[in-house]
Amino acid sequence: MIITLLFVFVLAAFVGYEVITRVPPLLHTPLMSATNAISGISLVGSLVLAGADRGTPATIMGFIAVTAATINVVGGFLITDRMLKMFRRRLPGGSSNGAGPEEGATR
Amino acid sequence: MIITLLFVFVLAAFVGYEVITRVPPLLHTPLMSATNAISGISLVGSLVLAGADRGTPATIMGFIAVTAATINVVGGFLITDRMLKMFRRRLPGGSSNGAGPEEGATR
Amino acid sequence: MIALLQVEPAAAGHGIGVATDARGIAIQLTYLAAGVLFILGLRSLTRPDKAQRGMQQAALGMLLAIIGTLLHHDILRYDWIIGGLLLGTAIGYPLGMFVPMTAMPQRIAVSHMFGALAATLVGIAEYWLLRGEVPRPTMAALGFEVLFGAITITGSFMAFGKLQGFITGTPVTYRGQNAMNLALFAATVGIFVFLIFRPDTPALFYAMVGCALVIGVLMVLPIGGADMPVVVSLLNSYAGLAAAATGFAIGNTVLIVCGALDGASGLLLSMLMSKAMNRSFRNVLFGAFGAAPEGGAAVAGAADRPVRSTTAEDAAVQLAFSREVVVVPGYGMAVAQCQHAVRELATLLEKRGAEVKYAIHPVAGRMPGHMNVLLAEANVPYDRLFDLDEINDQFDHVDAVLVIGANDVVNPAARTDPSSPIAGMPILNVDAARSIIVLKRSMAAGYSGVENELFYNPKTEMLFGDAKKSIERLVQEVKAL
Amino acid sequence: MIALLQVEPAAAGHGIGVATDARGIAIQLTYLAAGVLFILGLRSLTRPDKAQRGMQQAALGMLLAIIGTLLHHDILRYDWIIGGLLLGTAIGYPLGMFVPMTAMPQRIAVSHMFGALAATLVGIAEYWLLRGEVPRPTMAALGFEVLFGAITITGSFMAFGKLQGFITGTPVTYRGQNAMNLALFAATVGIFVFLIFRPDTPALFYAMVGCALVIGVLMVLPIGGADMPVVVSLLNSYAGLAAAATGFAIGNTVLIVCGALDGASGLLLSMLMSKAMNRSFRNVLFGAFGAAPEGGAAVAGAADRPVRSTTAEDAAVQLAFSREVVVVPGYGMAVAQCQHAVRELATLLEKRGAEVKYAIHPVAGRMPGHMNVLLAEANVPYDRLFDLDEINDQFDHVDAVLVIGANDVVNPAARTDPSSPIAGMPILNVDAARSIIVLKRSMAAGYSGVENELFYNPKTEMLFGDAKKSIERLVQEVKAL
Ligand SMILES: NC(=O)c1ccc[n+]([C@@H]2O[C@H](COP(=O)([O-])OP(=O)(O)OC[C@H]3O[C@@H](n4cnc5c(N)ncnc54)[C@H](OP(=O)(O)O)[C@@H]3O)[C@@H](O)[C@H]2O)c1
Ligand SMILES: NC(=O)c1ccc[n+]([C@@H]2O[C@H](COP(=O)([O-])OP(=O)(O)OC[C@H]3O[C@@H](n4cnc5c(N)ncnc54)[C@H](OP(=O)(O)O)[C@@H]3O)[C@@H](O)[C@H]2O)c1
Repeated sequence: MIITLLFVFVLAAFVGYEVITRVPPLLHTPLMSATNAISGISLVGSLVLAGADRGTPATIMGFIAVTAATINVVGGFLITDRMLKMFRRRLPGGSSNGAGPEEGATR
Repeated sequence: MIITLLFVFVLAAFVGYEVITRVPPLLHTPLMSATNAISGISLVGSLVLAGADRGTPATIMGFIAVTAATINVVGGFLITDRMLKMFRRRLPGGSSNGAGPEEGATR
Repeated sequence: MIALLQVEPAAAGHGIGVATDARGIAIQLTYLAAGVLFILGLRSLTRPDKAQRGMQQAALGMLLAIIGTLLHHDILRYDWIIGGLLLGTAIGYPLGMFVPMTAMPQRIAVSHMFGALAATLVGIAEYWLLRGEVPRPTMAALGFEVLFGAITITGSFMAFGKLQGFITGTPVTYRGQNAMNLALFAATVGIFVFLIFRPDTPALFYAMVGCALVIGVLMVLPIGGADMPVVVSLLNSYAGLAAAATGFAIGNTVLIVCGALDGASGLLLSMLMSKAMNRSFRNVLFGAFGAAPEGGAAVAGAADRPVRSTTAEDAAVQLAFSREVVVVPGYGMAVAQCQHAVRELATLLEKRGAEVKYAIHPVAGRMPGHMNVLLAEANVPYDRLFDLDEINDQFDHVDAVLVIGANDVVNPAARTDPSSPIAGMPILNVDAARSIIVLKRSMAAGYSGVENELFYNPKTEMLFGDAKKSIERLVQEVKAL
Repeated sequence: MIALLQVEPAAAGHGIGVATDARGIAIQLTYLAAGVLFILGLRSLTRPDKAQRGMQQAALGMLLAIIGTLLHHDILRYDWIIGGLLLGTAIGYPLGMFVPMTAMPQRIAVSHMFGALAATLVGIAEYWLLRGEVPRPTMAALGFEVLFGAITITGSFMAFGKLQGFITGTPVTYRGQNAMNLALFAATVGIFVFLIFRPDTPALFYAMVGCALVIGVLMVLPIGGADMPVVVSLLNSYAGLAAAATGFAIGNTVLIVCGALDGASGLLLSMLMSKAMNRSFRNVLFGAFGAAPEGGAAVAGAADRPVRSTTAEDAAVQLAFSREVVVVPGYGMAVAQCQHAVRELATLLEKRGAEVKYAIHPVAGRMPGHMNVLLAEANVPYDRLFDLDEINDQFDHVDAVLVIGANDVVNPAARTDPSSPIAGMPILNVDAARSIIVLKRSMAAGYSGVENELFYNPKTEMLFGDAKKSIERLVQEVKAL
């Protein structure tokens, strides 16, 4: 079983590698904040800890964990969205704006 | 657990998609025979069936399965290798041969 | 967190399909290694120069997986295993070493057939061994396994037959065909669903396998020979899905990974091919495209029109004095196996100061990259090969185009005649060149069975005969000049 | 095949971390969906126009995962959960909405700190709850979790401090530093290994966490402020690995997937950055590059050399009558936040018939794509932005280059002086242009602390002062003409 999870890890790493190498430098800053937002997934573990009611210390730690992870998630996704809005917003204006990102992506 | 296996399936499919879309048309035929060779992995199941000794019918089926899968594996990898040798062999000759595949890959 | 407690047994190794001990872990690790090597192998195909090594590593991965499996606890006797491995190698080796490049599509089809046969047999045996005592998820997995497997077996065989020519390449259609196919398909699905809830009905299980076998045949019958590569690649993805299903049934991760890889790549490739032929995937599979009548009729209707045919001498002179020559290879070059001769001719012309380019249409030949493989075999350097978009606007300043056994891919009807079955397929605009020399054996149509206006173009000269012989004569003549 | 029998319990749902019932399956499905949405989100970042929607879907995925988790059997009380979610949102919202684009690196560092804090606390709590009764694989997972987590917490905080400026940006180095760090690192690893075999030693566990926290500090101390983005991105990958480890510990697949995604992308990005600065990854992390002394000395040594400084009036005239203008933005533009003013100036010049291009150096600013984000914010169309290779050979026919708060990325020393710490970093060859106008506040060095010959180039004119003010004056002057 542990090996199956290893498989999952390896495959996900491959996907990550393949995808990231295709992101144009243009979007590297949004990419950093996007991955940061996603790493907020540790919220999942925190929630169970905070709700499992296995003694005050655990619950307190869980509470702090939930708070911290939520900051990561909310802040992360919001700011990524703000950044990306700028890139989308500008597409209508200017001729080769469509092309610009294209070549960026294939670079 | 079944879901974890689903995860594996989905991730592998993603990897497959990302990788295949990057293979230049130049190599599509070798690609077909390469994936064919890999699909010979069903040999793994066949081996256990043929060796598990769970009654003659199972063993016979296993024997046939092993034979068939082996044909797939051996033939598949050999012919892929033959094809790819041609592509590699030619790299020394000619100036932009190095470049050729490059642009192919990024096309 | 309960989860934590639950982790213990699992972490200690009670996964499915995993023995609980060190050996079990070891086996799993060989599988993991194999999976990684396979992925790296496929990735290496993005770099022609790295590809061979990459796939050799993938082969190594396969070896690892096999060795790992042989260590499996359940394996008690090795006689049949060894027998199968030996026999399989004995048959597989020649299939791999001696089949000519031109027969690639057939060969891949056959190989699929064998792979699917293995998967299907494993599925049937599993069901038989469980004697109906099958938990639902397992039953579902087994069902998919035998369904995809069986369809692939007969489907690949049909594709093989059509490509090899012992089954008619023209689509077989008859009244009520769709209705019948749909009915059969529905029935099969019905049985499958029923089996998931009542696995203890062997009769139905075997009936389902039977239906799947028939579906494989009926699915391929109405598809034209020229579309077989699309079918073969689709069956590749089915074979993959069958393997993946096996993986789910016996909880083997490497099977699932390989299955998914193949499933994805097969589907993707067949779509790319259809796209290159400018036809929807649906149209390829259900369009019954390229039926003989149209083509036949067209050919007949044009039999009486004038055609300029030329001799090797004249053609040789013409080529020898051209500055810019473009070679357009097609399926005919594969049939005639004249790629080496072509290379020789090109070298001669270059010696005489001409610039020789090769125009590669994405669907020239019978599989994607077919022409690339052949020309690669003949050591034509990459940088002489140009694809459709690169070369199409250059034909106007080309002195002579040498069309070698290509037909559909240079058929102006695709541009001009919207009613034509190949209408809209992007073609090589050879008719823009100053002169065109077409090498083929007759006025017969190409695989789409469509009449080709190009051959009646005043700029066109036909050099009839087997392409190999024609080219060799051209070589002699040019040498003689 | 035993494997088959083994499949039953598992298929029926006793995976690790999976409840055995329908609800358990449902939760797992939300995780699967979340995982897929995350991957699609990242893929969307390959298309600037599709990116926003893609990441919104990723956010939806996160929501799904949260909802799924809330259904978990183990969750008995929701008061603290709700409290945490509300508090977190209250803090996270302003962090997301009101932080200026220019402070992006700091913000990301802080965010990492919080994420890592959560992972670490979960790890510690898990260990505490198990009261030392930890199976080895779980212990290993927990160990990695808290190690990577703790390092990320303090490391990110240090990076934040250096970027924000309340911790010195210059590398802190002292005698025996490496020896000490290595010793500490070895000790930590030692404790970790010991714990795997003797998990029932809480004291050691907490000691390990402590060590990891210290390592985080010591790791970042000797790294220069200009390299913080590399560090931040590396810590991103650590945070990912921590999450993945959590996944292994509680057998949660989505954690593993996200962890792997982040781990891969963080590592890759930091390598790309080092590469763009033409420095080995090792050199960035352990090179103690850009120490004040060199730079300081260089600046001092050159203090007495002549510099041509100009006025807004003259510069405006010069620009107004140039046909081809290239703007080279750098970190200074971010500090001055003058991207909108720059856009305005450019539009004015274009109205007067000049062609204005932007030359974007890969490491201009403080993070990859930093300048792109700022100019995007100011609505500069993509097709005006050119990167190093595209524009470097065009400078010779450029009338005027406007260097706005850029320094290292236009420093000829990188080409000429092999002893310079930035030697070999590819730079923008602005000195090939007919005239160069540099906007900065002083003669101070850039982040690498290296003296810049360009400012003493006879073709160069310095327009001192805050870039925003300078640009605004230029705008007025040009309008006035
Ligand atoms: N590449 C792919 O992936 C793919 C996949 C599916 C379908 N297809 C289809 O295959 C076709 C490919 O077009 P194509 O132009 O390459 O081939 P084609 O249209 O099939 O025409 C081949 C021509 O070669 C001639 N020929 C055959 N054997 C010859 C020989 N020994 N010597 C000289 N000439 C010979 C034939 O004329 P004679 O009989 O008169 O000699 C025939 O007209 C397209 O319709 C395409 O849609 C391709
Ligand atoms: N982009 C990345 O991913 C990344 C990552 C890590 C490190 N780095 C490093 O960061 C540096 C980037 O180079 P760069 O040329 O963009 O920036 P730089 O070399 O750091 O120089 C910035 C210049 O802007 C001037 N400046 C600061 N505030 C200003 C203001 N308000 N108005 C006008 N001028 C102002 C400063 O001079 P005054 O103080 O005299 O005004 C300074 O010389 C490189 O060394 C690179 O290696 C970049």
